[in-house]
Amino acid sequence: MRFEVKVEVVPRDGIANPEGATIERALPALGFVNAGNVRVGKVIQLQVEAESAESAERVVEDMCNRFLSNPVIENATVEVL
Amino acid sequence: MRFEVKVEVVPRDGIANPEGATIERALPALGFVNAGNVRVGKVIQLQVEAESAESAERVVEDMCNRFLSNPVIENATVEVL
Amino acid sequence: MSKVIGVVRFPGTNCEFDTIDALQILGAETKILWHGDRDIANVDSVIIPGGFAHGDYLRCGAIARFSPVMDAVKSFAKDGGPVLGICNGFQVLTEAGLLPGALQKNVGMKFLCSMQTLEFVSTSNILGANALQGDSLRIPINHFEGNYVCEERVLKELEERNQIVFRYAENPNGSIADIAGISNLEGNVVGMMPHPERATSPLLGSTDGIALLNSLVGGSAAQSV
Amino acid sequence: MSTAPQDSSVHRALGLSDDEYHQIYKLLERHPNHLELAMYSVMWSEHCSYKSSKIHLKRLPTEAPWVLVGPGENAGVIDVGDNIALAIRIESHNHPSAIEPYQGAATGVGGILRDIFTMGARPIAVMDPLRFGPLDDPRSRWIAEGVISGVSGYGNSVGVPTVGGEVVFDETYKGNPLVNVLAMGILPVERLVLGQASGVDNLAILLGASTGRDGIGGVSVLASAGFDENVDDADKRPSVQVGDPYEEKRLLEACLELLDEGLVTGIQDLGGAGITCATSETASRGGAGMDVDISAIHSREEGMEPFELMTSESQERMLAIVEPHNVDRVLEISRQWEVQASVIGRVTGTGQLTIRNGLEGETLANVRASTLHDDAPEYNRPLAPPPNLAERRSQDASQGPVDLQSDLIRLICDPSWVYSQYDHQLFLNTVVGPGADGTLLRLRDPKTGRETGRGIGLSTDGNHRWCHVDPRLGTTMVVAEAVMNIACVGATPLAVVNCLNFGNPEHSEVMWQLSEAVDGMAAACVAFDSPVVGGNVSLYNETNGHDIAPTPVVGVVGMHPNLKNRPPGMALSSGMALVLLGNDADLDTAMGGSRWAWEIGGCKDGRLPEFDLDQAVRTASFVASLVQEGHCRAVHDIGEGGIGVAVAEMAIAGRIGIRVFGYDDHVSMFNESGGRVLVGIGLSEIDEFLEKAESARIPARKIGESGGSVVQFGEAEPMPVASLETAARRQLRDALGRGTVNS
Ligand SMILES: Nc1ncnc2c1ncn2[C@@H]1O[C@H](COP(=O)(O)OP(=O)(O)O)[C@@H](O)[C@H]1O
Ligand SMILES: [Mg+2]
Repeated sequence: MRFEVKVEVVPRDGIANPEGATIERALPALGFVNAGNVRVGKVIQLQVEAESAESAERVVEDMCNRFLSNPVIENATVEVL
Repeated sequence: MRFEVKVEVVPRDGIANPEGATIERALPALGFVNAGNVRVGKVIQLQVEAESAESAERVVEDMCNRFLSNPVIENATVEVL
Repeated sequence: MSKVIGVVRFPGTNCEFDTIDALQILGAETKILWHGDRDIANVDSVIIPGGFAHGDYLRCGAIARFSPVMDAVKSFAKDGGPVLGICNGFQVLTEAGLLPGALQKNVGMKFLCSMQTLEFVSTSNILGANALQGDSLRIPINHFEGNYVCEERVLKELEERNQIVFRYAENPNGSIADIAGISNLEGNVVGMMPHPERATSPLLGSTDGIALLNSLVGGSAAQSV
Repeated sequence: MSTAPQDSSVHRALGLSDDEYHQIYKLLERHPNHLELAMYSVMWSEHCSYKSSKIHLKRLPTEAPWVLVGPGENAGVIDVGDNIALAIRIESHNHPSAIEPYQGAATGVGGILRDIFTMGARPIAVMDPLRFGPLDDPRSRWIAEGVISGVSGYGNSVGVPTVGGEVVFDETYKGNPLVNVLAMGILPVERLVLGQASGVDNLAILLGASTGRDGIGGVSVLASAGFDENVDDADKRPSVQVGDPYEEKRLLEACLELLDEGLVTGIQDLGGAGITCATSETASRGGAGMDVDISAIHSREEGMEPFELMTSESQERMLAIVEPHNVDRVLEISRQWEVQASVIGRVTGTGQLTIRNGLEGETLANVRASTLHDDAPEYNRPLAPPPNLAERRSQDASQGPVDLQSDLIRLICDPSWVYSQYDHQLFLNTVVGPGADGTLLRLRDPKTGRETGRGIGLSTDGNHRWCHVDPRLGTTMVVAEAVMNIACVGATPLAVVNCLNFGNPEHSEVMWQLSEAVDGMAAACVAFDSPVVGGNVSLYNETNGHDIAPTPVVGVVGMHPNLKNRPPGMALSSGMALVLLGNDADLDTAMGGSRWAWEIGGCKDGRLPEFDLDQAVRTASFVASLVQEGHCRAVHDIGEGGIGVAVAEMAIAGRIGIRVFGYDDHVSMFNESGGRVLVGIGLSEIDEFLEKAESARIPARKIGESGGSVVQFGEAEPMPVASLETAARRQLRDALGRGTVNS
């Protein structure tokens, strides 16, 4: 079966996130005064052929650990849609 | 009130996604043969001060259209957590 | 006999010939190591040059680290062989686990190409043969992801074990502790963001890269630790 | 059969006029089918056919003994000796950049690079003359920031240094930025290949990215032109092209390897009009025909229609013409570089471009290849100067509120915020990079990498203010400025490329501007003995019916014959006499077209200061030889912002003060009279220097002495160099750091 899977890769807590910080700095000048704590990460959508949703999830989790994210700076979450 | 909001910005259908395509080409060499259709986008997490969840959503949607994404090539979805 | 230096080429690498030009002027023999090759026999040291291996997609070095040549580079390094990663090469070395930490986007969220002043902090590594601790070098940087990060504990180790090779005089990218380059514990693997090959001719504005490359080319025993 | 089409709305929706339809009918001796009509519409578009400008471009000088390839090919090529040739070209990507700045600029860089490696040259330099709306407009900032990031993102990654350019902000570009990109490449003369298909039975191989529905026809009307009932189908809407520098890098390396091994007889990049353009141009240039198999095209999306495949502008693709026995090797090299390759066509002797479904399959279109290319219409559109020209020219541009200090601070701007985002050092050639007058690259042998002991000078310049006031003289002055810039790094000019950015050609005033600009450019090119070897015309630059100010942009390439030391640069050091070469302007007309008049005084008209072209020629060659021989300690030409800005820049670069004798009113300080250069000389060498200038028949006089830490013009308030430096640095950083919005 074919599963649609979504992976979110976001910077780990305690690791600075320059991309989020840059957006945050620009917000007030554009009239957005009530927003903060911006963090930017990646979302990766893919399709996996697997026996079951669980096995699709396991495959993608393995992919995350070995490839899609760098545990030194990032956390990844996997969601089968 | 303070709301945690998540924005996903992904390339529109029909728009090329070189990053996804390159990841896809790399997967087989890592032993992942059953995955395909990889698309990469951005996920932005932020906190907004607003009266209600709806108004938080509206603020962030406005932010998306004017600032966080370019509707010409990207679709953005906003989710209040 | 002149040293043979292997220069790794991934698709997307772009500083390989600059590095080779600079090395050849210093009298080295050079050899391109194609990313698909598993065999890197007969080289005295390895340089992973700058560029955008595999387009730098996903993360810099994330795809490159799986190239067949990297298996060979890893065992070469494990046996004490000198390995230098420049810029993208540094990113590949951290992804491959040959050096600790990671390189993330510059704090200013802009690519930066500019001349920098570096302090040579530790010379007990493969680049130190012709230098003194504390030397000041002018060498350009050219990167978007040069902002070195690591855990507190790792930073302490790097400092205590003399593994910080270069620091910026004026931090351009937000790197933790102004780090511009580090080595492994043994000193035979070094990664640096600045480009020594771009500082090898008076016409280009600096010759401070020569001493660094020379310690690979003519360098006495590579492990000068 | 009637000569009128059954349904006129179809060709009109494709942008073809009734006359043009009739012309197609005559060429084919029948009605075209939809696919054929689509192919004519893209090939006969303004962008591909130059139908409004061709008649004027013919007046540009294009020949010289060192010109190997002039306009008409993918890039101009000049012979620079030692068996080395340079390929050079400039193009615009204005409209795509207005909608999606990052990708618009990125694909602009990608496109111009393919023009260069198509000629067999390895691209070694990019320049990016950029023009945006005002910095206080958040959308203009969004465009500026996106474009600059796009040039950086694509150029750095593909691995070609961006070694110079321009960045200009003005109201006239609000809504319609100008994103021009120049690229230069280097090749051994014998590797020169042309975009030609010849040799019956040779095969056409499509290399690179797969074909998608990107920018179908580049003409939004195409997809909704009745080819499909389902006009709203979002999938069919032309989509913005996304650049992939990594694909381009592999394509570039693969193509250069094919050329090195002599495996191709002709090669052509795919740009506007996609496969239609590449197949018809190669065939008609080679005097041949081609059968194209549409089913062999590697595509990215399901169910693409033939017209979509034939007109898609998907990026990062090339068409190579290969003898059958070389095909296997070509495919092998492509595989090594992970570049997709498909045999999509076969050269024939018929002169026909025949589109089929399967090489022996059904015929979908069948037209003479040359008719798409050579038989495109050519218009002599009406032209007329603006009716109020005399009145405009009678205005006094020197009026307005004056505050020398704050005016100077407003006019100085350090562009390093832009170019520090570009790799400008790759290939180890950059002796003088961005931030100086001209760029200077080492010239090294493309095969051995050995130094020739010579250098290549490059500069791009444009000036919409001068060209608005007087498009003819303004354009002459623009060329002179570019030449003066490379003179300051020791180079004398060899050739010119140009990008003519103008408004709507259906406006007679715009056509007049274009015609005048061409004549002004021709005059300068003749005087500097530098033919035009290539270029690009970008029309319809308008927003809400307002045409942009005429903006011809030129790139000049020149030679430094004996490069042993770095040129002195503009930095002052202590104990220098500052000498002005050239005349001071006649005070009455001095301020016309100056930045001061436009941005501070508020007058956009008047007259340009008098300009002596012959004297500028002498001055440029005098300055180049001073630099080559090391006979000066600092040098800087005078451009935007006049002497005031030039002196401030020299002081900032050297971090030292200077006292200028006089020039303490806004007219003498900020007028932009052309052909002038400031030279720094050792105090004791001044007499000898002035004699030398005199014998070269160049007006020269000492106007200042360096020293201290302030810049002072005559009796005006002194200004600390340090605060000028801070002000210059902050301009772009502060403005562009303020946030941007895309609406
Ligand atoms: N967009 C840009 N990209 C690269 N370099 C630039 C850009 N804009 C300006 N520069 C560089 O900054 C320097 C000054 O530019 P400019 O003021 O236009 O020079 P000039 O007035 O001498 O023509 C030049 O070296 C130019 O190449
Ligand atoms: Mg200049």
